Amino acid sequence: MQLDEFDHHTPIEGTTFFDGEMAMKGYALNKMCFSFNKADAREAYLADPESYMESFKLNEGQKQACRNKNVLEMIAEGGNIYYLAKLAGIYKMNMQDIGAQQTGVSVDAFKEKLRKAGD
Amino acid sequence: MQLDEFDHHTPIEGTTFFDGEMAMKGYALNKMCFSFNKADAREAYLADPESYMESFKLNEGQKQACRNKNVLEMIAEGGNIYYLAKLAGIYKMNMQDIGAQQTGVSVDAFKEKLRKAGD
Amino acid sequence: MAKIIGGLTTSHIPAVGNAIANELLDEPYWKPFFDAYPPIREWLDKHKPDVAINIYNDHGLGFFLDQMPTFAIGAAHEYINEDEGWGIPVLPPFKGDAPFSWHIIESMVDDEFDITSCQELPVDHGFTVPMQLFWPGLGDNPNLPRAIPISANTVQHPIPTLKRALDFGKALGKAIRSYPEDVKVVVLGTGGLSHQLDGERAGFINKEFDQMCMEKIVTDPESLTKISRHELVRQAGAQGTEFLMWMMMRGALGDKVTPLHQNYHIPISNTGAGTMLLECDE
Amino acid sequence: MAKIIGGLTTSHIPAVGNAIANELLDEPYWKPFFDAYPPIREWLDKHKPDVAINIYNDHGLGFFLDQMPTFAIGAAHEYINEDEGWGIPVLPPFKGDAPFSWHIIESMVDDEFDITSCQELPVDHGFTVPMQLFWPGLGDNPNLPRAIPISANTVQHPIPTLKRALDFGKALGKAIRSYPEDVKVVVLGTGGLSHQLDGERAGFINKEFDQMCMEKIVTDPESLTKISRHELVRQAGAQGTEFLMWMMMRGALGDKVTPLHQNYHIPISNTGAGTMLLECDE
Ligand SMILES: [Fe+3]
Ligand SMILES: [Fe+3]
Repeated sequence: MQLDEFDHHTPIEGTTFFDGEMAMKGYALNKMCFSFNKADAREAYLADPESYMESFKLNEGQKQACRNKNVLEMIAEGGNIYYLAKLAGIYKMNMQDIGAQQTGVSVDAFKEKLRKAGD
Repeated sequence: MQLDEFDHHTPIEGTTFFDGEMAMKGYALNKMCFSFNKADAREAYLADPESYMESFKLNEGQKQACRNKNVLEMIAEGGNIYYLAKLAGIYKMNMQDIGAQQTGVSVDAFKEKLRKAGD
Repeated sequence: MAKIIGGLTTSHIPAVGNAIANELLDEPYWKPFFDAYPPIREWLDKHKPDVAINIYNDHGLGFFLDQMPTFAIGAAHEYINEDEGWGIPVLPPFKGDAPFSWHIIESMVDDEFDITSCQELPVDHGFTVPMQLFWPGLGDNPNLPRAIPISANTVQHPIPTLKRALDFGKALGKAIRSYPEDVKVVVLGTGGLSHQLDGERAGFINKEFDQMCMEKIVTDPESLTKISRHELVRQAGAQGTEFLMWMMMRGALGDKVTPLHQNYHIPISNTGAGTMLLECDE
Repeated sequence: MAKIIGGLTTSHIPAVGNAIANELLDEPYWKPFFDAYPPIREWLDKHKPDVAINIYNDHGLGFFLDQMPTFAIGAAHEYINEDEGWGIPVLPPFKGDAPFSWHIIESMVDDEFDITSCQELPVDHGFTVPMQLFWPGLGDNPNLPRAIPISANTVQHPIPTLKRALDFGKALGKAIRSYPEDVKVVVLGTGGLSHQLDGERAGFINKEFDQMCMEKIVTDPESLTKISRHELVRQAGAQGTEFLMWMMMRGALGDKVTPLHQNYHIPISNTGAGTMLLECDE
């Protein structure tokens, strides 16, 4: 691999840059997810997700993405994966579970894809 | 005034640099004073200064400086004037009151000194 | 493209906020200070800037020593003011311009400034008093621009050097001028001039140094970068380090500026109060 | 005077923290990863550094998007770990070296790095997992050094450029070497290598790119500064931007280093895991 091979401009498929635009869009959603560092916040969300989401002023798209537990939708709504991981953790989903969901394959198939990257 | 007249090294009398060393020393005191941005914190302090100071783990020198309402002592204990001003505000002391106290003159004399700087 | 039409400087002393709240503008103590502002407001009413980049230093409302940034830039849709603890009235929120903020942050991080980006930033008197002085009535003033707060650390040493402050301004100017929207911008440098609030030297004011700064900031800001931070404390007082905000403002304006108006008055509260309107040459 | 004896790199994946907590070190999945560490520990046991400068990226525990610094340096006497929300056990506090932190901050602000100084900084797995890997047992390990956390923003674009990261390291190295105390220092660059957690490209790993980075970081780190941040995301994955921490570490080590040990293993969790011990040449 040569360093001068690099193409610096074309879009990267399947990848959303979490930049200022996304940071503005997802602020409420990410702030809610950041709150899940605390155990009592996680419990409050599980006990009543609707009122918890409302207390952080999520918009309807963000709420629906959370109801659907759909990570790609959350990302489209401005979610940042580091904060979303804390919401996923509430449902005991780890990074392979999230990866499988986003790529539309089984968790075993996702793990096999990761393993194959080492061949 | 010429820019090359400047002496960059000698100490400045009557002046404490609030640097890392002072910031470490005064952290608890400044954190307590920062809390006084909130009205209920100010009320809690006035109602029971000793237990309020204890809750921020002030050391004995810091506590005594606060009991004495003595700004120079607070500065020696690591207090930063921007945060200390919030404590002084609780006692309705303004910047001229604080200046007079620190320089050991009456408030009127302190104001006259300020006015004279314009001559 | 965005255009910088000029720079404004002013002290931002809390007592001024109280004097405005208590309508003391024509009292003998206050008149020589407030009289500096109507000519600047006339210029603002004529040119109607869309955005004010308000460079100030937080005094313990927006940041604490737990996590103290050197340079912070607001990136919010609005900025709230809050109780600062000693009785200055709390003002309604200020409208921001978050997309413009992000453009500035992108450009300045590209240019190797290590920005703290703030999607929430409670703004204190350092920001609010200048807004009140230049746009009286605030929300009731039809000319009130959108605002972007930029705060530099002068609370705790090490503070930025005068050179870094001027260079920050230059990079800020480049960032503003590369914004593709047609917005007219004024840059505010607030704080100072000489004052010292703490220690046995409290009440120190240095008229000669302030006047030198007001002259050089127009004609030769580079020469001021020779002043060390230690020497700035000696000459301007411990809180006179707020002059860094003026350096940041000045850097953004470009090489040539025309001083259309200026005033210097001692004392307001414990401070030498400097006010300037610098118009950018085409 | 303080002396930098070497640099360590490692991934800091949360799953590793869980594997340590659950004692899975000899399981077939984990063994090829954990086997990389004993030779490095032998070197650490022999040289006994006094201080570990731990360069990591916070993932949403120490900072939030409300006020997100580009470069933050811990300046506390101790650093607490806290619940991160998904079950990794909380560890006891880590002892800091606040006077050394302040020396570094002073020196780096002098050198025009716009540091956010942190007298309180809860440290997440990015900091704690490497400490566990290099000093197992932590507080029960007699060789556990004092630690200074340094966090760079990789959460939100704009992140620092690879050049700024390397330059940060160079200024950090200068700061460390100018500290008058006789302390032996190791610098940790944690995170990476290639991985992407989010989007339809989740699970992306790039072995060829990682191996190139592991080679060039030793022999020619300057060449890596040609990689744009956009291209880093393409080649290393959206979270592979953590390679910036390796650049910061490398800059501190000086021109010549000898790689005494290295390992590369795919996958740990979703990541290509790189481990290196680089000794500083005299
Ligand atoms: Fe001020
Ligand atoms: Fe990470």
